[in-house]
Amino acid sequence: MADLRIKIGPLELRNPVILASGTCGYGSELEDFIDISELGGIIVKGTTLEQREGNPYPRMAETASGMLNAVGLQNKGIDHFEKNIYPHLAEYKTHVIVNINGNTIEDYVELSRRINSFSAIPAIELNISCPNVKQGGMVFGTNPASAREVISAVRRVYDKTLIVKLSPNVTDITEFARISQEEGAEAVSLVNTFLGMAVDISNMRPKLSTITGGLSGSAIKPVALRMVWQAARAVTIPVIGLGGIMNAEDALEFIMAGATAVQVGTASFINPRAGTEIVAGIEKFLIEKEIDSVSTITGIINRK
Amino acid sequence: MADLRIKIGPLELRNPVILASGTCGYGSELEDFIDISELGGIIVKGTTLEQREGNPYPRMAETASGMLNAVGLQNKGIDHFEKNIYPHLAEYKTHVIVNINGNTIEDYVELSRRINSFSAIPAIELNISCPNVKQGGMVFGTNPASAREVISAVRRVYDKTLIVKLSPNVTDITEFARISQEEGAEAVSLVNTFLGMAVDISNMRPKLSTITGGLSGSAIKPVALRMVWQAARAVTIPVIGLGGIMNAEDALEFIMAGATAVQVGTASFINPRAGTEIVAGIEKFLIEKEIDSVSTITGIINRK
Amino acid sequence: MKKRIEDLTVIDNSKLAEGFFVIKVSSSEDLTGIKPGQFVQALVKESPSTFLRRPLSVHDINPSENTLLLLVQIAGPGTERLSRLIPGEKLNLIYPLGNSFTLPVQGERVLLAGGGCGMAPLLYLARKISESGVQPHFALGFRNRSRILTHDEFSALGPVYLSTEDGSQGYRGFVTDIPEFSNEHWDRVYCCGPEPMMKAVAALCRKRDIFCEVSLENLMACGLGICLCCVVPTTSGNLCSCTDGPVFNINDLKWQTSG
Amino acid sequence: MKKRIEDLTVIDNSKLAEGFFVIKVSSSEDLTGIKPGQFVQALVKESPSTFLRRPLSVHDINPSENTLLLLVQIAGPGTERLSRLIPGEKLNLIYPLGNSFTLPVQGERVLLAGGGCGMAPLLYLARKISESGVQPHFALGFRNRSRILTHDEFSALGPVYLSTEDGSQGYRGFVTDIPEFSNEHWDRVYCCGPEPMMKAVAALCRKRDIFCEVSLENLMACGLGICLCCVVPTTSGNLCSCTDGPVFNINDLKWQTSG
Ligand SMILES: Cc1cc2nc3c(=O)[nH]c(=O)nc-3n(C[C@H](O)[C@H](O)[C@H](O)COP(=O)(O)OP(=O)(O)OC[C@H]3O[C@@H](n4cnc5c(N)ncnc54)[C@H](O)[C@@H]3O)c2cc1C
Ligand SMILES: Cc1cc2nc3c(=O)[nH]c(=O)nc-3n(C[C@H](O)[C@H](O)[C@H](O)COP(=O)(O)OP(=O)(O)OC[C@H]3O[C@@H](n4cnc5c(N)ncnc54)[C@H](O)[C@@H]3O)c2cc1C
Ligand SMILES: Cc1cc2nc3c(=O)[nH]c(=O)nc-3n(C[C@H](O)[C@H](O)[C@H](O)COP(=O)(O)O)c2cc1C
Ligand SMILES: Cc1cc2nc3c(=O)[nH]c(=O)nc-3n(C[C@H](O)[C@H](O)[C@H](O)COP(=O)(O)O)c2cc1C
Ligand code: FES
Ligand code: FES
Repeated sequence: MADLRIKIGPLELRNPVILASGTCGYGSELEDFIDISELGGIIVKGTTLEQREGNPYPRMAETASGMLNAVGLQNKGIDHFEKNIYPHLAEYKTHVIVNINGNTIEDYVELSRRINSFSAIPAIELNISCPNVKQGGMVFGTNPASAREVISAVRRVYDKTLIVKLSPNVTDITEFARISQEEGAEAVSLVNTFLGMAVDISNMRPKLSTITGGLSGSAIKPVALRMVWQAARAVTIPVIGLGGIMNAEDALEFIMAGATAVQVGTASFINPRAGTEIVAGIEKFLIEKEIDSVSTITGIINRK
Repeated sequence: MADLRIKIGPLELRNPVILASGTCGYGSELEDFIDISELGGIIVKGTTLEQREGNPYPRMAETASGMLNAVGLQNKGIDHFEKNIYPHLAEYKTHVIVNINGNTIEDYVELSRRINSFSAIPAIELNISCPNVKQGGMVFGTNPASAREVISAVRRVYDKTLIVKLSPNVTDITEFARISQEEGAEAVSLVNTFLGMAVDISNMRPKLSTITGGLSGSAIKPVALRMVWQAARAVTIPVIGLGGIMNAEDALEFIMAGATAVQVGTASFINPRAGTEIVAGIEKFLIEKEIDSVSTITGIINRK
Repeated sequence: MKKRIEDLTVIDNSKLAEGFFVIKVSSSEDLTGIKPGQFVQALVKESPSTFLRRPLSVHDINPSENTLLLLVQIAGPGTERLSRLIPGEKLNLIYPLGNSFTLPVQGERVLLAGGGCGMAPLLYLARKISESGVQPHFALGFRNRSRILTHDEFSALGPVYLSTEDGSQGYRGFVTDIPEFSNEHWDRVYCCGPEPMMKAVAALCRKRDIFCEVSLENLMACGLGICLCCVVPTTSGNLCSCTDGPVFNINDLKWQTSG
Repeated sequence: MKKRIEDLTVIDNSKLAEGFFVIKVSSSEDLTGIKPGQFVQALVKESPSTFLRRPLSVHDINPSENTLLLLVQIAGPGTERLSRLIPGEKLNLIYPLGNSFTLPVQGERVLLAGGGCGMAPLLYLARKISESGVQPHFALGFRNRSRILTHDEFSALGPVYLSTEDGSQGYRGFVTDIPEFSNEHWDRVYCCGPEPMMKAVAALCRKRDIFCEVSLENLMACGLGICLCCVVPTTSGNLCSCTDGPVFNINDLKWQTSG
């Protein structure tokens, strides 16, 4: 047996595999397929203060080895979350992290304050990288000054583990990783989706109602991996890597490039068991290579 | 018959399909498969003042629906080009464009000056976006001030058609498109490759000798298309779109999103006839839809 | 019934009409808990351009063989690859997904209206209706004679009224032009087909105040209620057609404008 | 010979040993212009993880049937898909690519050394050598008995010396441990196999000052001399192994350090 435990700030995860926000619902959607407790953690759907209807249909387009989505943070808001969803989440025997979103800094602060009081939520993932909303989201994540402002404001009111989710739609990812560290985040996670689009040539219109959407899936893996490698060399806090991880081999690439943990996103749509299979695959790899602990190979490409 | 002609500054192309730099050699490599003269143009290999050996092997890694390359502008330099390659190129009955690269602004200027005197070369493509060289390349293409400086310097010495090839590795592509227009470029072409990487988990090392390389192919199409759409709305000069165009449908997506012309890159590796097949496919589409001229559908998604 | 992910075995794959195939797969698990109107998410292997699974309705279930039928229309690379499945190959499915049709009660007159691959869920629905002691009637519309999909299984269960757009067989026109549709009394209409057909059927039903359920084919990424890509605007907000649907009562949909 | 891109028809695909297949394809064009050492770029359809073509050596040409043979070792998804090609299927190839081996002159003693799928180009080379009136000898190395690839075609052309790493058949050790290799006189050695084998063969030849050509298997994207991904450092700078190679004289390679 290999030791799969890793730490994100004060949080110990039993293994480095976390389900990514927006791709695992609230966990219950996957319960017929997997035991959520076998995962390192799950990050539930992007949550906002108020209820949101999201963007009009169509919100999805398939692309080569990937997909575009333009969901736009549809969710029922934090009140509904607290009353109807949180009680069930509190029962999971793994870390449940909430991905938070806002139009304004005040929204983010208020939401963080609320979640700070939920004893069963040990961490938030501050989403400053959603490409599918007009206000907030990626606007914060692509401007260094705004990013700093929102992270620092949230940090002041939130005293558990703060993970900042970065946007890949930037010239220099290390700048945003550094700002997150400077403002006191315990970790950064990257990447969110790449801003992309698709055109339906038969009707000569964009395929998505919002014209552009977020690209995820295997297609983005090489760029996501490069950014994770860069970020991991730029900061000392843990980097959580994601983007196109479909199997254990992909996850190992991110870990070897410097990711302390990984998130599994779109893969769960194709294989709802992807998360737990990746846990098993990483363990198998380590045993075969006679490596005691996953932390031995974190960032190993930089040392060889 | 549909009218496929388009204009890039003073240059009239018989159709909007151009072979992309670094993916069609000097044209002759494809002569067994296609008649180069049937294309709108070809952009020959990235050329530098002095000879370059490029990066060490391995320079290539396949990825999901794409490939990474780390060639690093291997070429024999402008003297060799003038003596041994130019005479043959001068015989093509289509526009032959040279993609130019340098470590310093002086390199770019000197190279442009040289090429300005080659009567059979009606245009240069100023490559400020090569991710595979330590100096120059993308360094110019990801910094607005440097981009402006190099474009303006080249513009002063080069009086034929100047196309600026932009890097996708930036937060705001429109900024670079605008700078190109302001500094007098006749067109912008985008995108060059995305900076990516891949790890060989069996030996726990990067797959490329240079660790990172440039991602091209179908995988990048959604993001490239979004950038082309954004750039075409930001400037009035023609935008030449590329990135993952494998067939006529892909090319039409770019044209409908606002590209005046398109470039075919990696596709030629898989199908050396891709360029001419795309010309035929665009014409077929227009005829079937009873559209007289390709320019009718340029940017049509913005008007519907 | 719990959702599962399973490699089923292809038993048969036959061409029904140009571009239409019926694929029979057998399971090692019990299939009888599947409800009419539910669907599967099929994994398309070996298609470079198929990244996501493909949603397909349950066309029929044969409990004695423990087989499941899919009726597939070739629409692109995914369905094309499925149409070439050969007996013995595995087909990985996530199922059963979605809600289901509301079955009629004794004594009601029910009409099942559909066309093209929209016929897919109607056969299993008809079988369940028939088993419950109600006689299903069918109104099936096709582009022309050559596009008519074999309907022996349908006629075995109840009367079939046909229409073709060019009149090459049955009534000329759309399903809504079938006289029995308008002239006879129906307590319930179930419909699945191209969107214009469903909207026309819905309009007719609304006018005559007939209970009507339609099965939508919104684009889906996950099929599990996670991605929120498949939403339908309803009177209670955006609902997921993969979990709250694919079957919707027309009164809940915001289609009414066309009625 | 001009390069062409063509859909060839699979005539046969047989398993040679665990993980090794010989695929026979027939062309509608004349194949006899292909030179020994040249290769094809095969398009792998229906493999989601295969974006680029796969380079494969020409294993043999049968001029009377106008067929081309490929010897394929399963290394990943591309070769795996090729191993499942069935007769009648099309295989799209770009060919012939690359340079070729330098044929010997009358009276010379030549040894063809290889192992695993590195044997691929040696059969066609041997045939051409034999046709030119020179007798080829073979030194073939394998991991163990079960990995030995059928060599009837080889022994029909000349003497075959075998080695296995575990000694389960032939000499124990590597090809370079085959006594005939060291003890007899050779004017030319041709080699294709795993890199360590080629380097060992090259070292031996350099020591004994034997003319030696090796066929490299560098990673390739285009195979056409365009992408410059397949470069080999040589005494005349970086050369493309797809156009200036895949066959190189060992004296031109910068391997010498190992010799
Ligand atoms: C709940 C549900 C049940 C379905 N049941 C069946 C069935 O029983 N039999 C059957 O043949 N098809 C059915 N479909 C439609 C089927 O899923 C699509 O035809 C298929 O996904 C197309 O995949 P493709 O790769 O062949 O083509 P693609 O290249 O993916 O698509 C080809 C064309 O079809 C359109 N399309 C793709 N997916 C859908 C969709 N879900 N709805 C409408 N248009 C789509 C695309 O926009 C494109 O224009 C169902 C869809 C849903 C959502
Ligand atoms: C000129 C040339 C001739 C060749 N001739 C033959 C032949 O006759 N028969 C045969 O079976 N194979 C031959 N090869 C090797 C063959 O091209 C690779 O095995 C194949 O591309 C692997 O594809 P894949 O999708 O199956 O595996 P991939 O997943 O692409 O690769 C599997 C593993 O093989 C390695 N690999 C991939 N391509 C190559 C390569 N070109 N050289 C060395 N390692 C590679 C990868 O790094 C990886 O570790 C030749 C290669 C070249 C360049
Ligand atoms: C349908 C969908 C919805 C998503 N919703 C969210 C979200 O609410 N918050 C968030 O931070 N990321 C969201 N993401 C982004 C993913 O968490 C992840 O960053 C991205 O998809 C890249 O990883 P992948 O390639 O593994 O999917 C969403 C992605 C998809 C595909
Ligand atoms: C092997 C290779 C070499 C390239 N060399 C150059 C180059 O010298 N100059 C340049 O501007 N772009 C170069 N490119 C980038 C392509 O011209 C193109 O911008 C990129 O590949 C995206 O298009 P595609 O997806 O159609 O290939 C190269 C790309 C590849 C794959
Ligand atoms: S398809 Fe994902 S929620 Fe319905
Ligand atoms: S493989 Fe492209 S140059 Fe050799």
